[in-house]
Amino acid sequence: MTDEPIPLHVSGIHKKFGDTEVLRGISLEAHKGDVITLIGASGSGKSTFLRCLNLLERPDSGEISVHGESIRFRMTRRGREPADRSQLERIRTRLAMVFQNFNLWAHMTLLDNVIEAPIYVRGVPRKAAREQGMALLERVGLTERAHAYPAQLSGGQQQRGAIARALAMDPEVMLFDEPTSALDPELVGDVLEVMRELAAEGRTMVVVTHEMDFARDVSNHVMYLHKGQVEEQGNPAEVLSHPESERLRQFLAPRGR
Amino acid sequence: MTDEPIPLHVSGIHKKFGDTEVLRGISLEAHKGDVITLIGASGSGKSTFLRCLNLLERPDSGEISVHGESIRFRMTRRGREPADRSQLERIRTRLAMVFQNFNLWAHMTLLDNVIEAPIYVRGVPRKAAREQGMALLERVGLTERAHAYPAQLSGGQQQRGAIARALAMDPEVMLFDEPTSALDPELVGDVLEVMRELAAEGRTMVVVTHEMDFARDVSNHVMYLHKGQVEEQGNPAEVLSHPESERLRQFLAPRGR
Amino acid sequence: SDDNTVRIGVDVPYVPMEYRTPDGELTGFDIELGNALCEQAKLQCSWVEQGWDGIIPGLLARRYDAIMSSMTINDERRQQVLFSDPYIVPPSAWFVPDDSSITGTSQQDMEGANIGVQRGTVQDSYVTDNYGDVANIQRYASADDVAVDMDTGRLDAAFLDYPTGEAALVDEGNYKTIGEMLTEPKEYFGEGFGIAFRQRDEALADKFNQALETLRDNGTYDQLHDKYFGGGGGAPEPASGS
Amino acid sequence: MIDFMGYGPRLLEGALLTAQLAVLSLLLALVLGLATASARLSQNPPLRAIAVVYTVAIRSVPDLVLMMLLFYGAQIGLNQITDAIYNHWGYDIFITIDPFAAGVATIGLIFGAYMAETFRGAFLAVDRGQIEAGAAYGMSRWLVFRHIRFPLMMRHALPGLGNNWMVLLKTTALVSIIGLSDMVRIAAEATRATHQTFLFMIPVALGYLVMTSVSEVIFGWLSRRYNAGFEEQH
Amino acid sequence: MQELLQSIAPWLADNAIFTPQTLAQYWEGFVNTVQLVFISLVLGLILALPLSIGRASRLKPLSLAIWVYTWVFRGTPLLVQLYIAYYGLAFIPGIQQSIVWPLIRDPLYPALLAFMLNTAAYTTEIFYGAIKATPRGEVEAARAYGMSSLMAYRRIILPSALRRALPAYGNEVIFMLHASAIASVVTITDLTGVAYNVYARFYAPFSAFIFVALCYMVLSFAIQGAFKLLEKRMLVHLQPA
Ligand SMILES: Nc1ncnc2c1ncn2[C@@H]1O[C@H](COP(=O)(O)OP(=O)(O)OP(=O)(O)O)[C@@H](O)[C@H]1O
Ligand SMILES: Nc1ncnc2c1ncn2[C@@H]1O[C@H](COP(=O)(O)OP(=O)(O)OP(=O)(O)O)[C@@H](O)[C@H]1O
Ligand SMILES: [Mg+2]
Ligand SMILES: [Mg+2]
Repeated sequence: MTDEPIPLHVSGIHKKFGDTEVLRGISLEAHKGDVITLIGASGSGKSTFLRCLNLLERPDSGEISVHGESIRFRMTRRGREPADRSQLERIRTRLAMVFQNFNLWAHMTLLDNVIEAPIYVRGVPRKAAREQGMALLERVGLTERAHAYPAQLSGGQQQRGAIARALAMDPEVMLFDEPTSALDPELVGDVLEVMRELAAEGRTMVVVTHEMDFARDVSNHVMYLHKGQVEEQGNPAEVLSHPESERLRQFLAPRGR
Repeated sequence: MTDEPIPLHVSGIHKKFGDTEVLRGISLEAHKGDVITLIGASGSGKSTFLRCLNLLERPDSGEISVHGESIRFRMTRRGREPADRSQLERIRTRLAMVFQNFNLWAHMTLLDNVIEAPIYVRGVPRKAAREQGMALLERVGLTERAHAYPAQLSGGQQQRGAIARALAMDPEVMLFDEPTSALDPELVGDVLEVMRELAAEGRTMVVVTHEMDFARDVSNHVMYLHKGQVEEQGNPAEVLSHPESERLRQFLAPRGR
Repeated sequence: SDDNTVRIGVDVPYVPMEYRTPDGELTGFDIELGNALCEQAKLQCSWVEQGWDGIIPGLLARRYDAIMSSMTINDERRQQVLFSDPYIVPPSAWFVPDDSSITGTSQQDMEGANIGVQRGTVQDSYVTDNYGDVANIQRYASADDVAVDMDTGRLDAAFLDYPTGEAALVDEGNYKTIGEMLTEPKEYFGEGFGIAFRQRDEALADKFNQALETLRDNGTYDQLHDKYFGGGGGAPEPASGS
Repeated sequence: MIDFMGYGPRLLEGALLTAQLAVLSLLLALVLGLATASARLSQNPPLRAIAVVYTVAIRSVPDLVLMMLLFYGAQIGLNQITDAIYNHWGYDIFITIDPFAAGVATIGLIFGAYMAETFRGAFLAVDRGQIEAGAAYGMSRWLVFRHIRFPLMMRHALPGLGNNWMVLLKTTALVSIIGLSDMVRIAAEATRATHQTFLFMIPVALGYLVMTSVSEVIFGWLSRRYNAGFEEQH
Repeated sequence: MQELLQSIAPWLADNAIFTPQTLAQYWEGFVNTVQLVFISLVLGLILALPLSIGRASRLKPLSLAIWVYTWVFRGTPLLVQLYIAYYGLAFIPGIQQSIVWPLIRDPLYPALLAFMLNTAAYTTEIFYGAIKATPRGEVEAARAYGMSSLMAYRRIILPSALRRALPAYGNEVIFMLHASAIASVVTITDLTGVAYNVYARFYAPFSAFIFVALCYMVLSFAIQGAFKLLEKRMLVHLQPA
C-alpha cells in the first residue's frame, strides 16, 4: 500500500428498522477532497445512511473504513455492534457531523458548544480552542452571539453555530445533513464558500442536501437514493442535467418550473 | 363598508428585544387570495414579524386587524398587551402558523397532532376530525406514518406533518415560516401545488422563505426585509428580476452563480 | 357536652401505668385508678388515646377533658393546665447487668460509666446535674431503646422510672437494681403524677380530688397499688393530699 | 402466620389509615403544587410573590411544628372565639376540627410546597416551541396547559414526584401528634408494651414497602405513558 | 461565638432559659446537625452519581440491582434504617471484638451510614429521571464528536441533567435536614436533641421547641437561598424570557 489511504470507504450498508428495510446495500468511496452529495425523496434513507457512517445507527451489514482503518464489528445479543469502543471514538473524531436539527447543547453558550469537543476530545488547550472558536464564529457571522445560549438564537443562527462546531473538530471527513436548509440565500453562499475552501484543504465531505445548485456547483459526485438504494450516481453536471432514471427525472422535475 | 373585510391588515409594527430594535415599522395588507412572501437576510426580523402577526411576540406599537376585526390592546406594567384573551384566541384560530422548527407536539402521534386543535379549539367532532386529518395526511404523503410520534419521523416528514396540522385549522390566513426549508425538491413541488390550491380557494398566505423560485412562481407580492424595515416590495417578477435597492441586488446575487 | 361524661386523654402504652393487653383491652394503674375515680365521682368516663407530644394541646383544644397519663406535676405545666392532687409518686432506680462491676450509685462508683436515661425525663435532669461531670450520659427516646443498648453493651448503667425499668430490663433479661429507690429531692422528682384539667374546669378537678381522698381512705387505692407495685421493691410513698 | 403478638389486626387498621391519609394528602398536595408552580411562573407579580412565600415558608419550618401549629393552633384559635362568644353572650358552641381532615390538610399543605418546586423545574424544561404552537392555534391558556404543557412537563416531573410521594408516605406518621393511630403509632405502642423493638419494625417496614411497590407500579405506568413519543436513550 | 454570647448577655439576664450555657448547647446542637446533614449529603451525592448512571445503563442486572437498593431505602422509614444501623449492626456476632466496633459504638457513624444510604437512594432516582429526559439529539451530537460514554456523561448528559434536577434536589436537601431531627433517637445531641434536653431542664416545651424551629428555619432559608442562587446561574438557559 503505497497510496495514501482512502478517507472513507463504505460498502454494502444494510439497515432495517423493525421490519422495514430502510437501506438496501449502499456503497460509497470518498477520496481526498471529494465532495459527495446525497439527494433523494424524503424518507429515502439519506439521513439514516449518513448516521450509519459514524455509527449513530448500527448498520445490519456492510463495511466502513476511515482513513484505511476498518471499523471492527462483533455480534452480540443486540445485533451487530462495534467491537472496540475506543476505535469507534477515534474514528468518530475524524467524522464531524452537522445535524438536520442542529442539536446544539442547550446548557452551553454558543462558544462553549464550539470549543467543547476540541478541548475534551482532541485535547486542544482551552486558550487555543477559544481563539479558534471565535475565529470560526466570525466565519459564520456569529461573533456577537458567542455568549448566547442556543434557545436565544434564531433557527438560522443555530444552524450556523452547529456548522462552526463541526468545523472546530478539524475533521478528515465532514458529514452534513441538510446544512443549509435553515439558512437564507445570503449565507448559503458564505457556507458554500467555506465548504469549497475545506475541499481545497483536502477535506472530504458527504452532504445530504436538497439544494441542487449546491450539488451541481460544489460537489464532484452525486448519489440519488431511492427507497434505500442508489438509483443513479455520477458527475453532478451530467447526472442532474441528463438523468437516466425516470424516477430521478421526476424528482428533479418541479425545479424546472 | 360594503366591501368584504380585508383578511389581514397590519400597520406600523415596531418591536424591540431589550435595546435592539428588531422591527422598525412594518406594514402589510393581504387581500383575499394574496400570497405574500417575506425575504431577507438571517436576523432581518422575518420570523419576528410573522410571530407578531398572531401575537406570539407582542409588538411594541402598530395595529393588526384580521377580517376587519382589530386586535385590541391595553397598556399594562409589562407593556402593550392584548386586551381581550378570548378575542385573541378567536383571531389566532384564523391565522394558522407553520413553524421553522416544526414544533409538532412530541407526546402525540402525528394524527393526534393534526386533529388536536380542530377538536378542542374549533369543536369539530372527533370522528369528522379524524377523517379530515387522514385526508390531509394523505395530501402530504404521510398516511402510513399517521400513528408515529414526531421523534420517529425524518425532518422532512415532520415538516409535512406540521403543514397538515396547519391545514386542519381551515384558516383564513396561513402563516408559514420557511415551510419548505426541510423538504426535498419533489415535495416542494407538492407543497407549492397545495398552496396554490389554497390560494385559489380564497385563502390568504404570508410566507417567510428563502426559496426565490417559490416567491417568483406562487406569490403575488414580495417584501424584502432589511434590519427590521421593508427595503423594497412589489410584484415578485419585477422586484426579483430588477431590484432597485443595492442591498437586495447583493442579497440575490449568490443565486446567480 | 353532657355534664356527667368526661373524656380522659392517655398516651398508651407506658407499662405498667397504661397499656393494652394483646386482645386490645386498655388497662394499667392509671386506667384502673381512673375508672375507680370516675365511679366514685359518679361520672361517665371514656378514654381517648393521644400521642404524648400533642397531649396538652389536645386538652386545650377540648379533644378530651382531662389527662391521666403518668404526667409529672411541675410549674411549667401548671401555667397551662390545672392539676389534681398527686395520685402517685413513682420512684426512680438504677439498673445494671447482673454481672456488673458497679456496686454503688455514688459519683465515684459511676466514674467513667456510660449511663443511659430517657431523654427529657426527670431522671435525665437528675443524672445530668449530679453525674454529668464524671460519667458519660446517653439520652434515648424511650426506655426500650435504653434496654436495647444495655443489651448491645454500649451502656453500663441505666437510670429510669422504677416501674418502667423493671418492665423493660429486669423482667426481660439479666439485669438488677442497685442502690436506693429515689423520690427525693422534690426539685427533680417533682410532686408526683397528677391528673390535668383545663384551667377553667376547677369544679371537675375538685370532684376528682374528693374521689381520690375517698379511695385512699377506704383502701381501694392501696389494693390497686399493691396489684401493680406490691411485689417490686420499695413501696412508693403515697403523697398526702394538700 | 405470625400475628405479631396479637397486634396484627390493629397494625392492619393502622396501615389502612396510613394509606388513606397518604393518598388524600397526595391529591391535595398535587393540586396545590400545580397551582403554586403555575403561579410562580406566571407574569403576575402578586401571584408570584404569594407562591414564593408559600414554598419558602412551608419548607423552612419542620413538619412537626407545622402539624402542631396548624392543627392545635387553629383549634385553640377557634376555641378562643367560641369562648369569647360564651363569655359575652352565653352561647356555648364548640367546633371541633376533625383530626383526619386536619391531617390530610396539613400534610397536603406541607407537600404542596415541595411538589411546587418539582413542578416548576419540570415546567421550565418544556420546549417553548411546543407551547407556542398551541397558542398559535388559538388554544386558550387552560387548554394549552391541559393538553400540551402538563403532559410534556410530567415527563420531567415524575421522578421528583415519586420521591416526594415516598417522603410524604412516611410523613403521615406525624398524625399521631393529633391523635390518629396510624401504622407507626400502633407499632410504637406494641413495642412499648412488649419491648420487642425489632419485631414491630418489620411489619411497619413491610407495610411501607407494599405501599411503595404499588406506587412503583403506578409510577412506572405513568412514566411509560408520559414518555410515549420520546425514545429511550443509550 | 463566645463574644457574641457576651454581647447579648445583658439581654439574657432576666431570661431563665436562654442563658449563655443553654445557648452554647444550642450552638453545639446546631453544629452537630449541620455536620451530620452536610457530610451525609456530600457522601450521598458522591454515591448517587455513579448509581444513577448505573441505573440508566443498558446493563439490565446492574440497573435492576440499583433499583432494588433505591426501592428499599426510599420505601422504608429512615427511622427503621437508623435503628438497624445503630442497634442492628451491634448484634452481629463477633462485631464487638472486631476493629470496626469503635466506629459502630459511636452513634455518629451508624447515623451517617443510614443517612448517607437514604439520601443517596433518593438522589439516585432524581438524577436517573433527569438523565433519562436529556434531549436525544444532544447525546447523539456528543457521540458523533467522538466522546466516549464516560465523557458524554461528564460533559453533556450530567451537566444538562443535574441542572434540570436542581429544584428536585433542593427538595431532597431540605427533606434531609428535617429528617435529621431523628438523630437524637440514637443519642446524638443534634438541634432537636438539645431542645429535648432544654425542655427536660426547664419544662418549657414551647420556648425550647419554638426556638429550635427557628434554628431549622434559618438553616432552611440558607439552603433555599443557596439553591436559588445556583439555579439563577445554572438554569439561565431554561428561564422564561
Ligand atoms: N427572544 C429574543 N430575545 C432576544 N433577541 C431575539 C429574540 N428572538 C429573536 N431575536 C433576535 O432578533 C433578530 C431577528 O430574529 P428573527 O428570528 O426574526 O430573524 P429571521 O429573519 O427570522 O432569521 P432566520 O432567517 O435566521 O430565521 C435576531 O438578531 C435575533 O437574534
Ligand atoms: N428510529 C427510527 N425508527 C423507525 N423508523 C425510522 C427511524 N428513523 C427513521 N425511520 C424511517 O426510515 C425512513 C428513512 O428516514 P430518513 O430520516 O433516513 O429519511 P431522509 O431521506 O433523511 O428524509 P428527509 O429528507 O425527510 O430528512 C423513513 O421512513 C423514516 O420514517
Ligand atoms: Mg433526513
Ligand atoms: Mg427565522
